[in-house]
Amino acid sequence: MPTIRIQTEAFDSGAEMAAISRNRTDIGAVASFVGLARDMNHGDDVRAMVLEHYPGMTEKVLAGLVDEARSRWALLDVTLIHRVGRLLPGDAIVLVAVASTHRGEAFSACEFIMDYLKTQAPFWKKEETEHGARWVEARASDDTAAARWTGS
Amino acid sequence: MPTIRIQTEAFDSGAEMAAISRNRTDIGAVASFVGLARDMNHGDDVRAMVLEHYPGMTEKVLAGLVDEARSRWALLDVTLIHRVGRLLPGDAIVLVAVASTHRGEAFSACEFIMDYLKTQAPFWKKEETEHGARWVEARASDDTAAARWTGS
Amino acid sequence: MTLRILYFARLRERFGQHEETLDFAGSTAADLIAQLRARGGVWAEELAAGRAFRVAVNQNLVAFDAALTENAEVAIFPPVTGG
Amino acid sequence: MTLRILYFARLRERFGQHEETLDFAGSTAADLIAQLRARGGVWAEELAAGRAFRVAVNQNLVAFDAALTENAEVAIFPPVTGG
Repeated sequence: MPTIRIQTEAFDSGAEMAAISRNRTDIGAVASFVGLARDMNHGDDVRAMVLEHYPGMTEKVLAGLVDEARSRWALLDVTLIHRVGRLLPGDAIVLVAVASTHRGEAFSACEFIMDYLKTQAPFWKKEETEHGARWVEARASDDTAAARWTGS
Repeated sequence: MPTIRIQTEAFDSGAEMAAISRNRTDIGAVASFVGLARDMNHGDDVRAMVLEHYPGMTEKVLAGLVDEARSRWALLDVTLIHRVGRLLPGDAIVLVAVASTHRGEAFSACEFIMDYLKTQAPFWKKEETEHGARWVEARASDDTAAARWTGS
Repeated sequence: MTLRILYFARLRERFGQHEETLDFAGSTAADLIAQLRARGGVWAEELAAGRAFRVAVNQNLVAFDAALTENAEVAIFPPVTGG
Repeated sequence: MTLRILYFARLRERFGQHEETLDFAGSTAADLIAQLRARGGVWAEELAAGRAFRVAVNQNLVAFDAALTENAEVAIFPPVTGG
């Protein structure tokens, strides 16, 4: 039932979010997150970014994250889409939408999936800036965010 | 800059969520929540619901919630739409979409606005069930959720 | 003082009115509730101690010890259930 | 044993290759890292102690003491930065 896609094509985040509850009357809450490519990072103009991934492992990790979220919370549906390849500022990189009966589960599961995706899923970003191309470094705050979900 | 609307007309939650980041390249994160009318509550079929509100105070409370969220977190934009009047199962009742540079602020602000809206904004739901109409009772879990944001 | 009183949702239905203008000799929201409760019947029942209801003065939620002022708009309603 | 080794992102670029097949006489991921580091140059630099990189065996993230097995697919890459 969950939708998981890794794709080079752009996606319409509004349409994807609306689709999760279309023709259903049992969903009370949809929490969603869209991560977008920005035109600025660490003070430099970013003209584009290239997202590399590890085909095979990526699919496995994302499916595992969604399964883990479904085992922790009572979810009615999950959509997870991640782009790879070359993206321009303003493009949606990732979408996570979680449907549930009540909002608490939907919010928690959505944030959990994003936190784990950020630290576990084998994607890497390379930014093209005015000073040349550079690989984005992992942020310590992402490890901190993911650590919230362990041992609770 | 924030969009706040109270309306009897249905709204397109996907289109509203997509609109918040359209033609912008400075937004890195959009967290959003959609609350929907369900066909079932406390074990009874719900055929429709009517949302009553307190015109004047509602606008004031929602604007205050959004201002408070903007003072707590660095937000780039907020959209808050709440329907009133008669709704059918599957209809979107409320949409909160929050745009920010990073995801932490967007998630926190979105959840904060929903938690406070649930306990502070003067809306009341009346459900039409097979056993007649009944006013929805406030949930203690909503007070608990709102209390998380005080004293932190 | 003169007050404009508004009722919403279940209280509006039970009291059979949405709005009334009232002559009020007390000073706080609690005094007003006591005056309304003294009407007996559904008023005494819905506004009994221990029943959950909220009071807003001039569209701000207040505690029951809040002072009321001339021409205030006072709203009395059940705990809210939107969203 | 024979291993298939994959490199991603910055490591792929620095090492100038995405994939290689390697004869390996050790037993753990740490042994493999030591063998690669012994090549010197960018290998010694990028895989130095204290540098942040991750190892996956057969597409699962592992700790450096994980045992490697015949024909395993071992991937070495920087901390991930998707989303």
